[in-house]
Amino acid sequence: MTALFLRDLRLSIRAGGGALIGILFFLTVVAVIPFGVGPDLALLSRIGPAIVWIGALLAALLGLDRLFQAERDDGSLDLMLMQETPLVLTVFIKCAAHWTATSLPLVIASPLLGLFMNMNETAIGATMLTLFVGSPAITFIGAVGAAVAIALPRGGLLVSVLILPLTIPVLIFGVSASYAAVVGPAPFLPPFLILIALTLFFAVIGPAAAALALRNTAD
Amino acid sequence: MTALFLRDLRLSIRAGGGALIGILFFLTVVAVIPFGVGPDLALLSRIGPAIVWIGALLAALLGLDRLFQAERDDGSLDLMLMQETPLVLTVFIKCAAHWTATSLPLVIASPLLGLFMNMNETAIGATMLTLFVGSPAITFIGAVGAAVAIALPRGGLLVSVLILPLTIPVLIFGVSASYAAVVGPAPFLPPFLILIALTLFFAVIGPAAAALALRNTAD
Amino acid sequence: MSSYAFYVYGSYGFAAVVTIAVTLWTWTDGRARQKELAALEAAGIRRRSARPKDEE
Amino acid sequence: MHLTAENLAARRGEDLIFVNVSFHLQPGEALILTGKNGSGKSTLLRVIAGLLRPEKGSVTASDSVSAGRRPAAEASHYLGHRNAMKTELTVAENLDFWRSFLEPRKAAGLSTEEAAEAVGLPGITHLPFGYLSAGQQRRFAFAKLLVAYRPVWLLDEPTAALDTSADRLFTELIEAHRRKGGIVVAATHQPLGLEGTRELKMTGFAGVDQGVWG
Amino acid sequence: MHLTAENLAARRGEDLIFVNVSFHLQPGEALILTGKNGSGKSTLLRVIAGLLRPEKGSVTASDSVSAGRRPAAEASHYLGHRNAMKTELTVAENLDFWRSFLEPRKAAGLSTEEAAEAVGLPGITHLPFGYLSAGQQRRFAFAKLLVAYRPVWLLDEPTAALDTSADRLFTELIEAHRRKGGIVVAATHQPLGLEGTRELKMTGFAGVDQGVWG
Amino acid sequence: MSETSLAISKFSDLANPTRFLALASRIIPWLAGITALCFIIGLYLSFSTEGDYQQGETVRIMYVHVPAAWLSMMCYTIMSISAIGTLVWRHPLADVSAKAAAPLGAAFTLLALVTGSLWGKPMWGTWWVWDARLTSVFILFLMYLGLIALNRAMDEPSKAARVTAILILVGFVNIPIIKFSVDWWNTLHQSASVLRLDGPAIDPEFLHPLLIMAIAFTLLFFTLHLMAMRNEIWRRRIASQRRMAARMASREE
Ligand code: HEM
Ligand SMILES: Nc1ncnc2c1ncn2[C@@H]1O[C@H](COP(=O)(O)OP(=O)(O)OP(=O)(O)O)[C@@H](O)[C@H]1O
Ligand SMILES: Nc1ncnc2c1ncn2[C@@H]1O[C@H](COP(=O)(O)OP(=O)(O)OP(=O)(O)O)[C@@H](O)[C@H]1O
Ligand SMILES: [Mg+2]
Ligand SMILES: [Mg+2]
Repeated sequence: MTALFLRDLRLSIRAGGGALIGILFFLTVVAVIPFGVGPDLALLSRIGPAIVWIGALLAALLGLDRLFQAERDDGSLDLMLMQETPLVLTVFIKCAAHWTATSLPLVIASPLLGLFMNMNETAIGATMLTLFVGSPAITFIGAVGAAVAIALPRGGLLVSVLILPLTIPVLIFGVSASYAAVVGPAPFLPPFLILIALTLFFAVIGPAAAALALRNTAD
Repeated sequence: MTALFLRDLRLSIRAGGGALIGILFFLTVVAVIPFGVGPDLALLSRIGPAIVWIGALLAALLGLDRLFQAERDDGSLDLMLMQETPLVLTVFIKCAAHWTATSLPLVIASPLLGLFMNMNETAIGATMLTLFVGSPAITFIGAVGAAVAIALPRGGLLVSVLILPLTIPVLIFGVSASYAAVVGPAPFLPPFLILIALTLFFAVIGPAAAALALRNTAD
Repeated sequence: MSSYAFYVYGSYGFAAVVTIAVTLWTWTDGRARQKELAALEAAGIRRRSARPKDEE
Repeated sequence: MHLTAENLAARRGEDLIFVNVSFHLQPGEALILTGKNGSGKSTLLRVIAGLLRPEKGSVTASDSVSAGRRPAAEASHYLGHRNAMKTELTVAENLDFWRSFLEPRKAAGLSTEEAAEAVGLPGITHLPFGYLSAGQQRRFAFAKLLVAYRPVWLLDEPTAALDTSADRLFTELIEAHRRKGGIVVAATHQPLGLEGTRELKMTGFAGVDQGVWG
Repeated sequence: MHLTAENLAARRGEDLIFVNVSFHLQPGEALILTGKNGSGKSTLLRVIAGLLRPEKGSVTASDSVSAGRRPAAEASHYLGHRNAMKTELTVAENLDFWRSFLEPRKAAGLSTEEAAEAVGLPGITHLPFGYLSAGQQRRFAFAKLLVAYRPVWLLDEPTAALDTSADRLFTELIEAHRRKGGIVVAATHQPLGLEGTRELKMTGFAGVDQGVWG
Repeated sequence: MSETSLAISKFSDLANPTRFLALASRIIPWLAGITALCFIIGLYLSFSTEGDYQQGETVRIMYVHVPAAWLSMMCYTIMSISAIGTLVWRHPLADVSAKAAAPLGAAFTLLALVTGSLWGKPMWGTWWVWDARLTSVFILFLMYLGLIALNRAMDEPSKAARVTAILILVGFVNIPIIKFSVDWWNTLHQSASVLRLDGPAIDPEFLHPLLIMAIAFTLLFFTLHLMAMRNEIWRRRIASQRRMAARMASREE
């Protein structure tokens, strides 16, 4: 299984440039918002965590639809389906590799963006922490969409449509935990714990549903 | 050439619903935003044009990288390269089809989103107009990236580094033209004209560069 | 009713339009399918189970 | 290893492709699937590999006639039309990955270099897979079967794109596998030159099934 | 139509694959490329098709020996390892597209249904290309050559994945093309059964070229 | 193995399409009749009762809005149950049920959204706010549309049904979010006053027309659902017979 993890990581580093696309898209989003909001620094720092979260969410969508499609196209998926190792585990590892290659860099880059958005240290720390904890959930949800996408002639947008609504709870609790850490009065811990719970929940549900979809779309 | 345009259009529509999916995707993105930034209508209407533009950028990017990759993978690209018809034209048509299938529906749907974001009529009109004029530039820039991506088997990184920064001027002038139309004091016309100039510029440069890259990929 | 009439009648009106549209659509769809089935029947294509025994 | 298919039927789209296919393969036996294009050879192989759900029937593998049965997929290697190798990675990386993925406990498989030698292409495993010619790619796809041991080999036109020397090489590799008690099911249009094989001729299209809707 | 190659040399990666390949093909002639896997058959075909830049030399096509020469690519059909068909579209849509793309003026090509009949698969052009078996896909990829007329056919293992009846069919189609004055260059591992062909045996690896650095 | 297949065959015997069609054609007229009756009573009641002292005449919007909102959620629940039927028992009628319910669900959700907006303008002074309840219903609407599109995007019905079923089930997380959004986030929207554990906290004056209208809408849903299922079965039967005919024609040549 480590072999799979390493291979996927290597593939995204070598061919995809996934991480960089994500980060650049992330930067683009963050660069454009101030033009919308105007130079109002207070406002910027207020909506900062939300923008960072939305950027991360959208960036994660880029390339996610090819997660299984590429494996299908070259026949690797067939071999993976035949194994004794539970398919759920394979999917889980692939998600983990994808997260490491695309979302983890975003998490690491987020303090930089926080500085752009004029956020203070607590806010930056809180955003980074919530992003770190919450972003895997997005990948796991996306995996379901990616698995469904291989049954479609062209996945792309439709998959994102189906997936985005499911990520909303993650977004809500991620953002509200970040806010709670900064402005209060609501405590930070409850939404943060819910966020962890969501990630754990989707870490189970996502790969299971994706595995189910992969089994049912094979032809 | 109409044949190519129609085929590409048909391919994107085969995903089911085609244009509708694009709109649905856009709607979903926009519906997700308030969950992040909160239900503050004044704020929403302020960041509205920026959100609409970011949504359009995302929709254009999703799937753009496969523009030529898919043709290469199944061998169609070889046949296209062999033709007497100038390759630039072929690339241009492919871009046009991609724009028609993914960005045009967004342009048409943008007033609806404007309503959701509580934007006023001027803002909606301005956003729609700038989107209509500016979004082709994104596609043309993306085409260069898509072509370079297949030229360099491991060039994924380079593509994103090249492409996304190039789209930022388009985004910035698009968004600032929209704002100029609404809040002033800056006039609407200068950024709008620059936007038109950008689109025309990239409509020439993009396909030419992409064709050049494609010629040099072949292996 | 007065000033709110628009909203009240508007919602009832919209509800009527939507429900009637959906009902009509379902119904016409059904009629079209039945016609197609009848046409197939007329063309001599019948269901296995509906075929007379001696044909089998 | 015994491979048993009972009463298999499979459907592609709405058509039944074959019905009532049964066979029992003893250790060392080979079954060659022949038939016209579109007659269902690949379909049958995919059913055996567990990649397509059969409409009826089942395929099982067991260590001996009496032993417990398990799905054939887990005991099988499948070499399909597509090579299941990543063009961006080198041959060695590809093979290493499949070795550890297919056989986490590192048991009976050859090393990457040995496998490359066995398919007649030593010394180029450092090249990216995408840089190879069609026949070289096919050979390394075959090398995948050697780096991890599986008793059953399911081969879909293994010799497509191969030159004659490679044809012979493959035949020998398959024969060696059979001598060790392995089972081979292969779909092919050209005689593989194997000895003592059984043949199953696919005919394609076994009728439209009205299914539950009729 | 005459096809002339002069002093061709090509490089793959850093290695020279062949040097000094010259030939001249008259109308109706066929050139068969043979050689081991990786010997450069596909490379030569891609050079002729203009898809790879030759290291040295040139390939040209001309209507008569004296007439103006033009790049061979524009006068050629290329059937590579990949089929150049979209799996999402139906066969008819694919063929119609290639017809109007390759021959905007709608001249000498067959209609889609005629082409399907010529490759022995009439009546299934309404199916999505992805639903076909490997051999059926290959046949329709060949049908592409029939829907638009090009005097030169460059075929890379045209008969891979084909059954014997389709093999014969293809041979006849190629012969018919030659009788009409067409030229065929084909790379293959199996004898195609064509008559009066010339053969070019590729040997692969013509030396590492020191290039400008040497 | 043999036991389960026996059970499945019995189960499908109970509800095979042909029997379903016979049953449906017997039930549908009755159901339609009762639905019409309920609507007549409900509409009469909803226009004859008193207005609310606070909300005035606009309270009458409740009698359409609330049933539509309930149905939008119930419809999704029915689709989820069908999805389980598809995945666990692979029952063809479950495929048909989920497919037939999606457009109806979309219609009722649209109804809830529009009537809600029409109620919101006089009550809150705006057509639309991005509060949790409203947005989650909007998301439900988008999900219905997405699922319809997804099902259409694949042309093999049984595969389409299985794939869609998985997403239906995953998307079910939205339903509790809609239901409890008013409790989890303080929003403009009313919190539950009918469907609560400690009994309805609403004046019987409004409760009666509301309940009758709810029953009417539910019956309407079931009538339409049965009809749509019947249509879908016919559609598949036609497709299968056409294919049969095409095959037979090509055989005779
Ligand atoms: C577009 C806007 C609206 C949407 C999407 C919406 C959605 C919903 C939903 C989904 C329910 C069912 C909740 C449940 O069963 O727990 C509901 C119930 C209800 N809604 Fe709305 N609503 C909207 C606007 C309004 C407005 C403006 C009002 C009145 C001021 C209103 C009053 C109610 C009431 C009284 C209930 C019944 C609650 C109960 O008794 O359980 N809604 N709405
Ligand atoms: N993209 C590439 N980059 C670098 N080297 C390549 C590339 N493609 C092929 N080669 C090398 O060029 C040589 C010739 O390959 P080519 O595809 O022409 O062989 P071939 O004669 O067609 O073989 P086959 O019978 O297997 O199809 C091979 O040794 C191969 O490794
Ligand atoms: N995904 C699919 N959906 C629907 N029908 C399919 C699909 N794949 C194959 N078929 C049909 O099933 C039949 C059997 O195909 P199969 O691939 O098993 O043939 P084959 O014997 O392997 O042929 P070949 O020798 O050409 O490889 C063909 O008629 C084909 O059209
Ligand atoms: Mg096959
Ligand atoms: Mg070759």
